[in-house]
Amino acid sequence: MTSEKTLTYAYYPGCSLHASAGEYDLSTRELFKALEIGLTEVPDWFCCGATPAHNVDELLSLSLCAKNLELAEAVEGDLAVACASCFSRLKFTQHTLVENATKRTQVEKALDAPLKLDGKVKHLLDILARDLGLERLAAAVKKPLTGLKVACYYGCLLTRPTDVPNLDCVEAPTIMEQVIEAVGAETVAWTHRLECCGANFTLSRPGVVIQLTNAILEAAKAAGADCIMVGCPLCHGNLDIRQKEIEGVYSTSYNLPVFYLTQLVGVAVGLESAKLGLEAMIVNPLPLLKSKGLL
Amino acid sequence: MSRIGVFVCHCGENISRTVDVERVAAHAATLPGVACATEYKYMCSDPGQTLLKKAISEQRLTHVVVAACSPRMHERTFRKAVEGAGLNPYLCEMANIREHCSWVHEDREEATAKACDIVGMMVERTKKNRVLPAITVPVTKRSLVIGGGIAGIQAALDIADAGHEVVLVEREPSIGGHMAQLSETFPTLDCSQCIMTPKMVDVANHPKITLYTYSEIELVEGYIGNFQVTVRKRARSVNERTCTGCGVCMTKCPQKKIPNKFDQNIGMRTAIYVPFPQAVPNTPVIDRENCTKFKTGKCGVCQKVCGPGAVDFEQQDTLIVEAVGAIVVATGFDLYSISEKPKGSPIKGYGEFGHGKIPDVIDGMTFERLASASGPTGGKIVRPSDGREPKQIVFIQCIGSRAREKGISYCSKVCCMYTAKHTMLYHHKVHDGQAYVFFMDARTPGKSYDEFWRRSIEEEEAVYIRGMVSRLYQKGDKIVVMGSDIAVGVQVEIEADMVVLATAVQPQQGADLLAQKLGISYDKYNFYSEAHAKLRPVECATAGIFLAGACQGPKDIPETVSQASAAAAKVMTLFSKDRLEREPIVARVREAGCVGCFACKKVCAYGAVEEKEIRDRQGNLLRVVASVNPGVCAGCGTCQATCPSKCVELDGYTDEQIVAMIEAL
Amino acid sequence: MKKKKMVISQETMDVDFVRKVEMLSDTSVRRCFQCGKCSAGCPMATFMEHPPNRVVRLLQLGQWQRILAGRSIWYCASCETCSTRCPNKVHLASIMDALRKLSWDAEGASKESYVQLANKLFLQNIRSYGRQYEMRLAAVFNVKSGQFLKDLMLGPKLFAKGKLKMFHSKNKNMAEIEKIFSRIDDMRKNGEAL
Amino acid sequence: MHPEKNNSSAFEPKIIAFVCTWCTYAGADLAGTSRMQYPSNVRVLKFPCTGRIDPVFILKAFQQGADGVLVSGCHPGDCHYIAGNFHARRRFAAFRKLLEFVGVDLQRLQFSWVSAAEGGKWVDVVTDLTETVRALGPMTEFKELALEEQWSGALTTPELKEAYLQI
Amino acid sequence: MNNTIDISHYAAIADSIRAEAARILEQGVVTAVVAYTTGRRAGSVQPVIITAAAEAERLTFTAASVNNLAVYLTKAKKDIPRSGRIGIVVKGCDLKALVGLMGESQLQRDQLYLIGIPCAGVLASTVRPAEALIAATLAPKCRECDAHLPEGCDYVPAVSLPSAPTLEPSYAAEIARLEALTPAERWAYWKEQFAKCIKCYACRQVCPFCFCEQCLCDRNKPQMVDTTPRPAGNTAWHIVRAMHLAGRCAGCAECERVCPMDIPLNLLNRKMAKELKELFDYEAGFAVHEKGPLNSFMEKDDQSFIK
Repeated sequence: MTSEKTLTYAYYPGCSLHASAGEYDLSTRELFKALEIGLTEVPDWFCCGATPAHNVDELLSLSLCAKNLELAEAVEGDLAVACASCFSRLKFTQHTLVENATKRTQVEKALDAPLKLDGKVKHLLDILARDLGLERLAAAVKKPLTGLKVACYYGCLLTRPTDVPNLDCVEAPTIMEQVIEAVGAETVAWTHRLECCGANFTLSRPGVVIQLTNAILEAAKAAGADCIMVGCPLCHGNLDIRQKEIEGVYSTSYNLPVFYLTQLVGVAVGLESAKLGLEAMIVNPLPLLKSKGLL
Repeated sequence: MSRIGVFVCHCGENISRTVDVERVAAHAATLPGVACATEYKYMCSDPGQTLLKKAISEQRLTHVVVAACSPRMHERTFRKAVEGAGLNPYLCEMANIREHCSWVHEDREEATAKACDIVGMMVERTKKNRVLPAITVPVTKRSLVIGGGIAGIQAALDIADAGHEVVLVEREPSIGGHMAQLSETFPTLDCSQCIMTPKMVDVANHPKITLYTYSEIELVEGYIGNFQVTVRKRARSVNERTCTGCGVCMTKCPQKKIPNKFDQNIGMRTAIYVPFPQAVPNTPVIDRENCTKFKTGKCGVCQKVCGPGAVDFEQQDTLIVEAVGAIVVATGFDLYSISEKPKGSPIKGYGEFGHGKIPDVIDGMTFERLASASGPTGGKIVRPSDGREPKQIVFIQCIGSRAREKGISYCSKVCCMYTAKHTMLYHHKVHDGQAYVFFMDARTPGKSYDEFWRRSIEEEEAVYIRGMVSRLYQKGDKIVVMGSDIAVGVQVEIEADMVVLATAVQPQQGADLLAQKLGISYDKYNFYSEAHAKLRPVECATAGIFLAGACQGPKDIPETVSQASAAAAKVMTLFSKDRLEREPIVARVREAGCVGCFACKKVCAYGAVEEKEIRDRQGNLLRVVASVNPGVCAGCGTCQATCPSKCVELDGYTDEQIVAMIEAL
Repeated sequence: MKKKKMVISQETMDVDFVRKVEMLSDTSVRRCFQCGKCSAGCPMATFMEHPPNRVVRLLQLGQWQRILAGRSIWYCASCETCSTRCPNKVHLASIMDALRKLSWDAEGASKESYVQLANKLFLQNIRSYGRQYEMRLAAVFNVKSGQFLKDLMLGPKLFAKGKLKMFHSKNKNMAEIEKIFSRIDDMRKNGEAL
Repeated sequence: MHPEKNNSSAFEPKIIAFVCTWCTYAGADLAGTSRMQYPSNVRVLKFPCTGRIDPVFILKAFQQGADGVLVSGCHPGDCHYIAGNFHARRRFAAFRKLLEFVGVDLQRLQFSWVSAAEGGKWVDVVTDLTETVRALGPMTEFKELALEEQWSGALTTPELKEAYLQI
Repeated sequence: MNNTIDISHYAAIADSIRAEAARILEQGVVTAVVAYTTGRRAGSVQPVIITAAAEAERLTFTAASVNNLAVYLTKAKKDIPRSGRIGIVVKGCDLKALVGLMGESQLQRDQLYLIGIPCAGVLASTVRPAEALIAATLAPKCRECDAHLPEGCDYVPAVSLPSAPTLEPSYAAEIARLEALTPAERWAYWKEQFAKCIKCYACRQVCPFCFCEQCLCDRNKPQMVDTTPRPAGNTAWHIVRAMHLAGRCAGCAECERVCPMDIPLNLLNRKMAKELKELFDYEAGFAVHEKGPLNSFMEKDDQSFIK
């Protein structure tokens, strides 16, 4: 990536960012603006189908994602995806349809259109770490996150499935750590970076979610983290929104603010709280940020 | 005055963990006659040996005691080292403080005290050690190979190709062994006969190989380099020289319904027969037990139709004595049978599988004959009971093997692979059939082996079910297989048309008797014992006798061939010298004291004791005394224990040495 | 069913079903040699009566009824840990997808209903609105599952934080979505897709 | 240097084993390589063959203070030297009868066949003998004799008494 | 019970010996004859070697002719000519020793001329030579004699052997008594017996089978047996002696006869003979065996005592 080139992307926010994860959407747009990266939302994008679709109807899942990829073709630039689940599905679809001619034929029939499939699907992390580059990112920092201990949580889907060209190493990714360290934060080594939070069962089996999410919170706390950073609205939903409930069930206290990566990077590049939607977080991050002199 | 060096080895931590080696060395230093005592981490290592050699020259040592592992492990090493330092090797002894001490005791105090005792004993013994000059014996550069299976054939060809004569003895009428019975071989699925028969023909045509089939070893005498072997060549009733192998006799023989052992008794043969068409030699044998002529005196058709007049009803067994310098034992294996065993036998049969009485429950070798294109069914897989093609076939692994209750605890090593092969052969021949395999583990170490096994499942659609079968029983024309799938955790039942049992590999019947003739050791299953499990895997403890193939333990074909070639290489090494240095542990007679009672001669199993006349200058006979031929003496010392006046002494184990040890206690 | 003796024969092993699974999941069940690594790493294994390896094992034996009769496939979180770590490249997560799909086709005899309900509503939402609207999804789920008060405490808080939106608008191109759904239905009717 | 237990009053028997190198010595080696455990009381003397073992050695061992003696070699038919063990078997069959007749408790003298493959049997044989002898207590007979430095015959006949007095 | 033993034919035997000895010396059949002659004490008899026919008249045979002359053919043969056949007077028990020595390559049958004695018994060593031969004065070995008439001799005086009374075998009874004792009691018994030993080695000297040039018990490199007359060495000596005679000793009992300390040495020998008979069905002295019981074996030999 040459530093001279202006970066511009098609943007697929996904359903959550237009609802419960509004602050992820907000902070993404503001951060990219601050970093002078162009971002154009794909018009009339659909739900990717997420887990429920591929869970019971893979053809539907592939078709929905393919439709979105087709819509994104109309917008300049690679496709930037914020949600790990959407990212995983879109990337998987593109890969599967390139590799599997039978499925491609079926999907083209369902869409009643030939597929190009030559655009790139990129997660925000990829754009920050590689397209923009860690040096340029560091150069943009106004308030280094010095002294903030961050537990980077990838969740299960960010680096999966394994045989699809991937964001980072499947079992030992470092991209989140690279990004947040570039803006001055400290990261903690911990055990549950890749464990599943059970997002699929948020609606149907919250008990399962509480059990799995608790283990993640517990591990982050044990590793001495001040906060958790995520790149997925579903993980965020469980870790942040359900944190109080979990503390109640397990009679414990975590008080771990859960940031989207764009929020934390945003703080570092000097965006004010309102542009990052920090107030929308359930676990109040302000005391922590204040204590570190970041607000 | 002796100047003894005592060297105590830590053996890494193997000794020092339980024995206080410093204390042992310190104790040794206090013993009279000990000039120096030291300990070292690894005495057998290069620096360890250097230390020893240096001490010998610097301390002017006269004797050496190495307190370390068993002399069976490293006595040679240290004696060689001592020799390198200019001492006679037999002035060095080992005190076994590892196998006999540190490894078998936990209490450090006790073990250390015992180690001190052992070292003390060996110091006293070593003081009495004398210089023993090397003894050399001539080497007869001919080799005997016992067993004409793939192991024996390979060993014989390798030795013969190196230019040495080989005598190959096979018990059956033809060479070929079990490998000739196999249909195809894993992991390449090439036809066994296609790769075997050219080798058999090579044996028959090799100018350096003398082949005795239908023959057995009667007697083995002598020792390394100088064995005399008596071979019993059983009466074939057909003259091998005149027979042309035309086979007319077999077509005319009226006895046609004799089960053919080569075909696992599912095919039939005549009374005058070759076991299979590609037999080597292609000379028939008359099976006298089933021949009408021999039973009733009437018939003799074969003789009448034989053009060259080769049939000879009068032929007798002949005994042939062969002088050889080395022996390769390659007697192979037998398959375990599930039939009822005699009461008290350590090996049991499988009553739960019907003791072999369910006709369509067969063993793997029978399946080989069914699948073999040259087999009794022409390669069609059919049920022995009604000739129908089995559509549901069940294979069961580990029959006899790994079944302590049945008397065998070892793994037969080849069954996983041959069962995988069977499922493939079956799938190739019965397209609409389904093969199931009950197994406990799949053991497939070997080049391309696991891939082969996976192929049987992934491509050849065999269904493997992890779990042992509890019982088999006949129900109508089906065999009910009661098993379980332990991965699912439920019982499994299959109504099979045929069941194939992967029965264990056992040594040949009578392997122990042959071992006794050869003077080699064998384990509790009668597998022959190698001299060292790791470092001398093809040699017997008895010098000049080597092992090849499954007689030593279960092996597949590539391993067998490797071991056979290794044994052949060992034989060639032995034959590379004209004379052979042997351990000078032999008996000597003190003629001055001998009264000529010849008790020594009476107990000598080797005939090494001779009568020697002592005459005065005029030639008058004064007396007759015993005298030991050191070339023939094997060094057992039975003569010395028998001699009332102890006028015959075994070098290396003299009364002085032994009494010194007893007195050291 | 779970403990019942398995009578195995060419008739009782439903090879066709297994072929369907293999086609849908684009993976081979025969490749599995039951090492158990999938079950070892599965975050949901403790909630399942057939742990993942056993699901594959039953498939190998064509015993799909035993799988579908249980809840296991519905307790899969689709985290793909199993597929990621399988030494034999058996895509167990995809196999799970295929099994759930076939379970729906078979008019699911499964005991698990909440997960299925959530999935159904999710897909209905897409067909009706093009995107997910969490509040609606949650509310309808609670009504349909009879758990009116579930997560009641979370509601006001989320609402206050702007995380739940009362109103939502349909995509402009809803007709295209509907077409995709109906074309897939047609393809299935015509046997052009599974 | 015999093991002295902490409790000095506890009797630790001294066991001497005469073994052949091919079978029993190898069997004892196997017990070692298999890390089997057995009492440390035994001291092993290696012979090429049981045929080499002179009965006098057994006598000598008892005189040197052994509390128990073990003689062990190859099973019949397995002798490395064809028949050494058969000769030994006869020799010891006779010798043990003689020792029994002069009053030696034969529980202290054990014979066994232990092959190179029988590490476990070696352990059993050694352990059994050690425990048997431990139960019997020390072998005092020969030791007491050795303590008597002088000729100690009882003068039982008047003839002898008379002769003695005349010295 | 008739206690007297009829030895009226001994006079005729003595006559025959004299005549035969004179004849074979005269004719040169033999170069010497080993026999008995009259001793100095009243009624006593002692061994003699004659080389001339004229000396034959000195020969005699009485109930006091107890010595086993076989010993003069092995180690005590210094008075015997080196070449030529030797004549020897043998009782049944003496003949057994000769047979054994032949089996051990010490004697050749064709080098001997055997004058066999139809023997009714000889006197015990404990009585004076002039005493009458009755059951009480009979040598213990004669009580269980199974070879009154030696077989296979070159010459046997033509006399008929009077019938002898059946007597209780005394050794067998004593062995049975000792066997019934506990090991400790037996040890005490033998300890007392061996303690008497003065290591004079008369037993070794007189035994026809102790023909070794160098006795194991005289060796000092290594010293197997203490040579001084101390209890430990004495016991070892007698055990080794008994072991070395096992399967060879036929029971002439000379050892016991010559023992100045009256140690019942033949008891040990008889015990071993009994055991070898039971174990290996072997009896010494009846035929020339190629191999003795302890230098031969059978595969099926008893091994019940071996673990």
